[in-house]
Amino acid sequence: MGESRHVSSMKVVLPGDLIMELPVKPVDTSENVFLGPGLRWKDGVVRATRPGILKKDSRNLYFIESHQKRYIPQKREFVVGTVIKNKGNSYLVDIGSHEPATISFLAFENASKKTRKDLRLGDLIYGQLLVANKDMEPELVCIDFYNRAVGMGTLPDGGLLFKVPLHVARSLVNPSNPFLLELGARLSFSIVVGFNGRVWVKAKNMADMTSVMHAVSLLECMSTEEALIKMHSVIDSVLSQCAVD
Amino acid sequence: MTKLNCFLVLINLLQLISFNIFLQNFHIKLIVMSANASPPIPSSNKNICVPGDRLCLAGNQCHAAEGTYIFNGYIYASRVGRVSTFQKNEQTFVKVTGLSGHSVIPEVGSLVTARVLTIHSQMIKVAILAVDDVTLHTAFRGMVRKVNVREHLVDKVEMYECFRPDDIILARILSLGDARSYEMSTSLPELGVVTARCEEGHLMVPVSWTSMKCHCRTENRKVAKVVPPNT
Amino acid sequence: MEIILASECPPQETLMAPTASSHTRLVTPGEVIYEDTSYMRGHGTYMEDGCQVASVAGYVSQVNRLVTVTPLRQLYQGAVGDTIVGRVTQVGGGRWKLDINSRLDAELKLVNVQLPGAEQRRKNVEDERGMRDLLSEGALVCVEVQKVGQDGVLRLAARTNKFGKLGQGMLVSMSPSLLVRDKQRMHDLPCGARVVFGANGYIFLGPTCDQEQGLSYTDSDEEVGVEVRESLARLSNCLRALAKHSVMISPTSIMAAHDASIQLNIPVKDLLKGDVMRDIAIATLQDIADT
Amino acid sequence: MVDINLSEAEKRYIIDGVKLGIRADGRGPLDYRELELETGVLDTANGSARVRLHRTDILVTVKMELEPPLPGRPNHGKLLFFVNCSANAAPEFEGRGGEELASRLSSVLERLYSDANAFNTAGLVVVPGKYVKAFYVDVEVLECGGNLFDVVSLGVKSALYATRTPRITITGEDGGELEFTLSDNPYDVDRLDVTNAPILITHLRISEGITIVDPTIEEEQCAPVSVVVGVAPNATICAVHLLGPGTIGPHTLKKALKGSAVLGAEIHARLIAKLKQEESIPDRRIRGFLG
Amino acid sequence: MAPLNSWEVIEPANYFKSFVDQSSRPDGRDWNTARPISVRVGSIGTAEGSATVRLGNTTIVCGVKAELCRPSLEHPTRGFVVPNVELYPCCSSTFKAGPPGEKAISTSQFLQRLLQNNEIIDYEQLCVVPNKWAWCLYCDILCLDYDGNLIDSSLLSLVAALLHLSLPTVNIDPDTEALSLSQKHTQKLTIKERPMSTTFAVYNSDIQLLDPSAADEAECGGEVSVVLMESGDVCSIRKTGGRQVGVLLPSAVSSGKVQGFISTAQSRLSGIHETLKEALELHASANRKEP
Amino acid sequence: MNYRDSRRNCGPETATPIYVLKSPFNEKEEFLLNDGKRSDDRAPLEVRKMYFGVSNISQAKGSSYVELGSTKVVCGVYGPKEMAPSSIFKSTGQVLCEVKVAPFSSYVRRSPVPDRQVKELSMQVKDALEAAIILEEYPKAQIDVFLTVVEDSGGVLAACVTAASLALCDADIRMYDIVVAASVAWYNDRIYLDPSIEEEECIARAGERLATSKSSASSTEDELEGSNGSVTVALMPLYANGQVATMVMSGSVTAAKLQDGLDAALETCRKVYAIAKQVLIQRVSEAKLPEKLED
Amino acid sequence: MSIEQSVQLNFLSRADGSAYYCLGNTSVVASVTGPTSGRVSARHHNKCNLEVQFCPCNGQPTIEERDVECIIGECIEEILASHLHPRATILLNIQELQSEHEHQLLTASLNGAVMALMDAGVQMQGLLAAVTCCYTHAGVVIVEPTALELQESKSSLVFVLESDTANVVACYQQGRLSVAEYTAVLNRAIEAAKEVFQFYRSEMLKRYSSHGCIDGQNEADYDYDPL
Repeated sequence: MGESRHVSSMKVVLPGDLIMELPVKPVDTSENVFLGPGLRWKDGVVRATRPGILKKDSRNLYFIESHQKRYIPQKREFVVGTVIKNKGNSYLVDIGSHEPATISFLAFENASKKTRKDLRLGDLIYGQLLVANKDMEPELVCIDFYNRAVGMGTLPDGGLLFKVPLHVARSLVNPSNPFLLELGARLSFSIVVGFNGRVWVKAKNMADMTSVMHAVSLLECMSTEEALIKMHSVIDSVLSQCAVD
Repeated sequence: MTKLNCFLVLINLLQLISFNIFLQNFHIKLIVMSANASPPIPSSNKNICVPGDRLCLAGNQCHAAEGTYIFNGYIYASRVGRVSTFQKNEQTFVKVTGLSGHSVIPEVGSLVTARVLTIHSQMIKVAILAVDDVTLHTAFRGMVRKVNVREHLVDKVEMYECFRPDDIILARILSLGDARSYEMSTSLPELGVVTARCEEGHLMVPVSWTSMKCHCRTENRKVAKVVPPNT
Repeated sequence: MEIILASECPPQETLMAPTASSHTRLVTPGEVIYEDTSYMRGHGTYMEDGCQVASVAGYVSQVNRLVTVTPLRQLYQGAVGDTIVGRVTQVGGGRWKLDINSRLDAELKLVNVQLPGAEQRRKNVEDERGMRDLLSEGALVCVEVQKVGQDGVLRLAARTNKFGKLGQGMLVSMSPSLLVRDKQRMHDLPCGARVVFGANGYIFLGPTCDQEQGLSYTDSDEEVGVEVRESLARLSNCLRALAKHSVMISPTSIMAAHDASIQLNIPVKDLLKGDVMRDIAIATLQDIADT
Repeated sequence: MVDINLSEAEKRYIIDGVKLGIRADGRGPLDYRELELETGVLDTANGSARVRLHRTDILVTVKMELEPPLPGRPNHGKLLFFVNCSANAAPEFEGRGGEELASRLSSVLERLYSDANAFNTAGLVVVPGKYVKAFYVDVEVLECGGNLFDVVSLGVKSALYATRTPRITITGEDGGELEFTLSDNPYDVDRLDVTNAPILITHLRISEGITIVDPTIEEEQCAPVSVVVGVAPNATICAVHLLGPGTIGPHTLKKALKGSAVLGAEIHARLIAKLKQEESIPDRRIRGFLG
Repeated sequence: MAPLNSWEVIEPANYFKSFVDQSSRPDGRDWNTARPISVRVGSIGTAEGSATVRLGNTTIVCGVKAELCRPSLEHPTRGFVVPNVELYPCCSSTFKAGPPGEKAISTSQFLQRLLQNNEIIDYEQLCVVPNKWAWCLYCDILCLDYDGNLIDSSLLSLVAALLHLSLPTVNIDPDTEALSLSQKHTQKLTIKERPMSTTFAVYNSDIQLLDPSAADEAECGGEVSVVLMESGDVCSIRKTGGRQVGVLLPSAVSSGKVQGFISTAQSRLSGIHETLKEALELHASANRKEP
Repeated sequence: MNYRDSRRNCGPETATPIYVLKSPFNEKEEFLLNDGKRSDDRAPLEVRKMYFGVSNISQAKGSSYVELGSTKVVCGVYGPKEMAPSSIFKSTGQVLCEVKVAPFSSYVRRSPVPDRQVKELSMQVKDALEAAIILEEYPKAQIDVFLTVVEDSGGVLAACVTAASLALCDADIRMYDIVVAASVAWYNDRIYLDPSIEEEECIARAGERLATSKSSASSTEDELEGSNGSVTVALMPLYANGQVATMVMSGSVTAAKLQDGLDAALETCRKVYAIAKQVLIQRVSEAKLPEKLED
Repeated sequence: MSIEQSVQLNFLSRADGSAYYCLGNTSVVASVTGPTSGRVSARHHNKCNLEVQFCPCNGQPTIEERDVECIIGECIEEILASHLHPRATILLNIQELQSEHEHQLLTASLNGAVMALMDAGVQMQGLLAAVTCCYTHAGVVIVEPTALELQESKSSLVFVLESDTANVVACYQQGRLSVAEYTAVLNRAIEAAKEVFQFYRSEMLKRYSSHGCIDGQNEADYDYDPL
């Protein structure tokens, strides 16, 4: 997704820490500083609102990388959600945020008033957040600007859904993530990772899916490097387990 | 509340001696009453009435107006206040003017001032703060449907491009709605957002029918054709 | 006030054999009806590993391969085309919610109502606001079941002037299974009463209105005469008597009961007494049997 | 009260009927319906009664406990009332819906029996200052079909009449703790004196000057206010409540009061007569709920 | 209730700010002006001790009911004092019906702790017979009109009521150990200290408003209550959260704000005690007149 | 009350009120009520001193304060406001009435959690008010009436009803008429106006004495005991030339006596009405005209 | 600081954030869930609603626990950036594990709550630290005293202070003091608070330096788009 930019971590900050002085709030693009999540401008200064690692990317986008379990919707992020309610012309999808997201029955590839997309409760959806601001309930779509489903839509049955902390999810979506590459080399599976920490895996059998789940869960408590080492032993144990029963 | 009454009650609660003297004469009067003599109403207060007072015969020569009700062919007062008559197209009406004209509630057709609370894709929820020119002590819930936001391009309406939370809007009551909220409309030029503030709390001023700006940004609104009350 | 002791009042045995002939059997939920799958499962049954099992307590009835169980006491199930009587419980959102003695409240859309006087035209917002003036909470209406929604909610309609608001009178409700099915639901009985047999077990009794053009949406305010009330009261009490002893309800049975009570010259209010009710029921059954 | 919302037309029909002197079910303004009564339906309780009036159906049980007396009243027993309107009496009793009616009924009964002439608690003492007899009267409203107050009061009186408590004798005392023996001889029992126990007569105010007794649930919808009068057997009035949001003219009120005094005395007589009759039946078979 | 200014409702914060900016408040006071206090003791006949306090519009009634009970095991020679604040919805629309809300709870707790931790009253004096009988003083503090500053007014009313309290002397029959009270001879409770509270509402870390009204409290966040003994010592400074209060860095000799609060409180002290004394004397003289 | 209230400071589990040990209702009942002077040297047909005040609660839309002897009741009216979220659509307004009784208001302390009597009191007041308020004027709105009984020395219901309707008038709620209430007692067939709590207690005991005497001396039917009891009546004096809005009676009274008592009570109500009316008129005559209030 | 304090973050798996915090002999578990959709009745249209529940280690909660809930709630709301989560609810649950004195318990609960909020990554404008002090009859100020010292002391106090400005957010006192004495205690408390904040920082450093500093290029999700 998008061209990749280098990101440099600066330091660990706590809520209330002063990051920088900024006379006016950076709203219009002419300002060459962008504030990402975890930072707030208030009368002349920028302060951290979350504990975590202050980071800054090549476009001068400052943000705080923090460990969270609860998802706060961000515009354009890709998420995995569960259909929980049918509201006639739209559906409610639980994406782990405090309000369920809505998705119109038209927001699917070649869906129209006649050929309307019918979802069942409990269906899994991989979509992108079209609307995400604090004043409204988030809105999902499964089509891009040109009404194409670029991999988005309902996820097929027979997969396995599990949750990981948000920072793990973020690291996983990175296409060049060494961990996933390694894992892919070991097992064959298809994986869908939502920024909301919901991970969906599908493989030829349950054993593989479980082992993938366990392997990924390693990242919760250790860095990628450590996980890479530990991964194989975990997978082996899981597979042997499944072989037994 | 009126000074004197407040004073009375205050000291009555405290039962000060000074008050008891006043109370004594008051009681003497009462005891006379209980020996059956209804108190004479001071002539100066002739035109003051209380609920249930019969004002006049209902009919062509006199019609019931605000603060009255008709029962068995007579007009009675329904509130405490001063009785007065007024002429409207060659007809006499009798009305009772209360002390505080504000036990009002929103009615169909009344113009209301409301604060925007939440925004949904199909409608917004608001709190009604004032009805016509009377400010309410407790707010009533109301809602504006997407179709009632403006007259033109109704199906193009984007709620978030018309209202933001904490905006102050002018609207008209369409119907009593459901048990929860009144149904309202802003689909007239003079209806819509009258006061809005940006995130930093700067007051925004209209720059067009569809947008307002403060010195830090410009945002879209369904702007009403009036000046905000506090500028 | 008449006080009677429980020991004095007659035991509650049913006066008549089960509706259908002798070979009908009574089943309870979970009881296997047939052990092969060659039968089609109808209402009140379900298939379980090759057996057809009853899901309600009632009598098994079979129309060639179709096997159904008709419950003893039941709420109205709803069938398209039925004429039923309903009571408005909610107004708003372009539709009325009606209590129709069924599991769910049915809904009557404004669109499916022929407005008084007006020809079939597109309903506008004003009509929607005026709905409460048309039919307010509590109003009784005679409507027709148009379709059964996939969510089980019945969609109703009142398209012709056969349907609409019911005026002065009273409602007697009973189990719909007691009503004899027939398409003609509104009867003007000789005793000056108009009876609407709602297929849902709501039976409305009112005075016969002279103008034959049917139901309107405006309450007529002429007072109902004493003798009409007399016979309406008599009819309603007879209905309750028959229902109490589960005699099938039909115009004929009611008239039978009504006439019987007059022959035995029982004052109307005595029809509320247990023993009298029983006598009437028996008399009615005999009368039906004779004819 | 229980609400079933009627249409304006139905209300009109009922009210007009009353004004014409013929009610919807053919009764006159002062006619009661037939009351069905049975005592001793529960043998776990010291006394019990089940009373049915058309659709209204209640069960009253009386249980006796030994308790320390109320502070300041060492020689007085207790009589406590608890009414329960469960959700199966009427759907709107669901949740806390029945509480208002229940607490109202309880407090009306409490006031009704508060006066020592109605029910004298003075005798009901075992050890003065230490142990007195506390009678818990539980009223379970099984079905609510109108005129609940009258039925409940009749039920309570019958239950108290049927109450038998084993005679208690103090056999000894060890270390401040008294020892009692309860005689198990079924004929060696104490009974309560209910000769003066009052009952309630409810007058529903239909219009100025016109009131009816024993209203049906439909009739109760047509009038906002009713006068509940507690009447002792000697026709003295021992409690009056105005129920409902409506008002009533002084003259109508007085008429209702006078009327109930007369009616009450008569009903008392019949009730006692019936209770005596029931008592006299040799080895009576209890009908209970399945009969 | 005065009609509202529309700005007040539409933008309450800015409305209030406009006053604060001119170093005043909506009711015309400046930041450091308190409202007039009036106290009256002995206005409730049914309470053993009572006091009414008015602080501007805020009206508080405190009544003390004395009951005899068994002392607790850990303190066999101490009585109980149980202060409770009741904020009924009657006194302001901000309080909901039902069990006490946060404000009532924290105020009740505050008073309870204040009494317990600062030898204000002599709990020993409340003990009649160690391990057997002790007084329990229920001090119920009722708000009749809530216009802010509950802490100050309720504490004042509590102290005044306790000062007015007079307990009957208890005589114990040596052999039967039966209690008897003589209303003739009564004893006063000795109050060692008369704590008085002064409350500021925190508008922001620099601006605090003395003796806040309800309107002030709505726009401020949290209060600081400084409770001083008659000597001027700090009995308790209480702040239960809300907005921050600025404090000069500890390098400075005094921490400015707190210092300021205390001195303001001290300046008011004599006045309040004066009002209290007058009230007590007034009551005493009135009593002397009566016989 | 064996459960511990988790939102209040709780005293010990059990405690004996001092009035159990020493009753205020001393045994000189005969002297308490007799044909000449009553204990508080009133004549039988004399009411206690009463005081009405209005708009004394600064926070309430309308409010009132009523003293009946030393019975003190405060009433605050809020609204019309929107209905509670749970309630269903109503084309008319509805009244919420809640009476709170101060724990120290009676001789024996009352628990702050409302008991059955208090709940019933609220219902009776509510019934009376719903009859008087023109609810059609307030579709799907709610009017809150809150009463606080500060001291109860007899005639609480009467005081509450009168206070409530005064407060409603003060709150400018549309009404058909002012509801006022009064109470009357019978003691040995004699009528006494406006009984105090001691007298109410004494009457309750009177019934007891009779009953015991009857049980001891074998009572014959013809022996007619004297009527004892008390009644509270709420009246709308003008509406439809006089309508009774509430009546609560207990005791044991013959129908005839009841009629007389009723008349006496209604008569008293009319006098109370006269005072209430005067208080309101005074209020208006003192008030500035609304035009001035607006700006 | 005279007393030992330790914390274990992310102590509970189900909660969004949790902390197991020990302060001397006092220990509590604080857990945070949210922002979630709470009771509809409790929602605010422009800020989130904070619900605090305090569970004592034995017995039913009494009015004292309710009071603690109120204090903690009012304190936390002051630092919460609540306007960033309108219509949401944040649940804060504090379970007492062991304590000897109510003051110490209040202090531990509040610090624990702050840690839990940080663990959950709930947005805050600043931090709070609670400190227990007591003033002995000998005229000595003891910071974080033992339960015994508290009982013996002339007066015992709890201060809740804000990290950036050292402003007083809450204070709580038992036992009288002269003005000078009070000032002395307050100044010591401000000193002590600094240590608590230092503790917070060190804990966070541990947490984030240990792992998870992913220098990925995956920051498209932080695409900042101007209006």
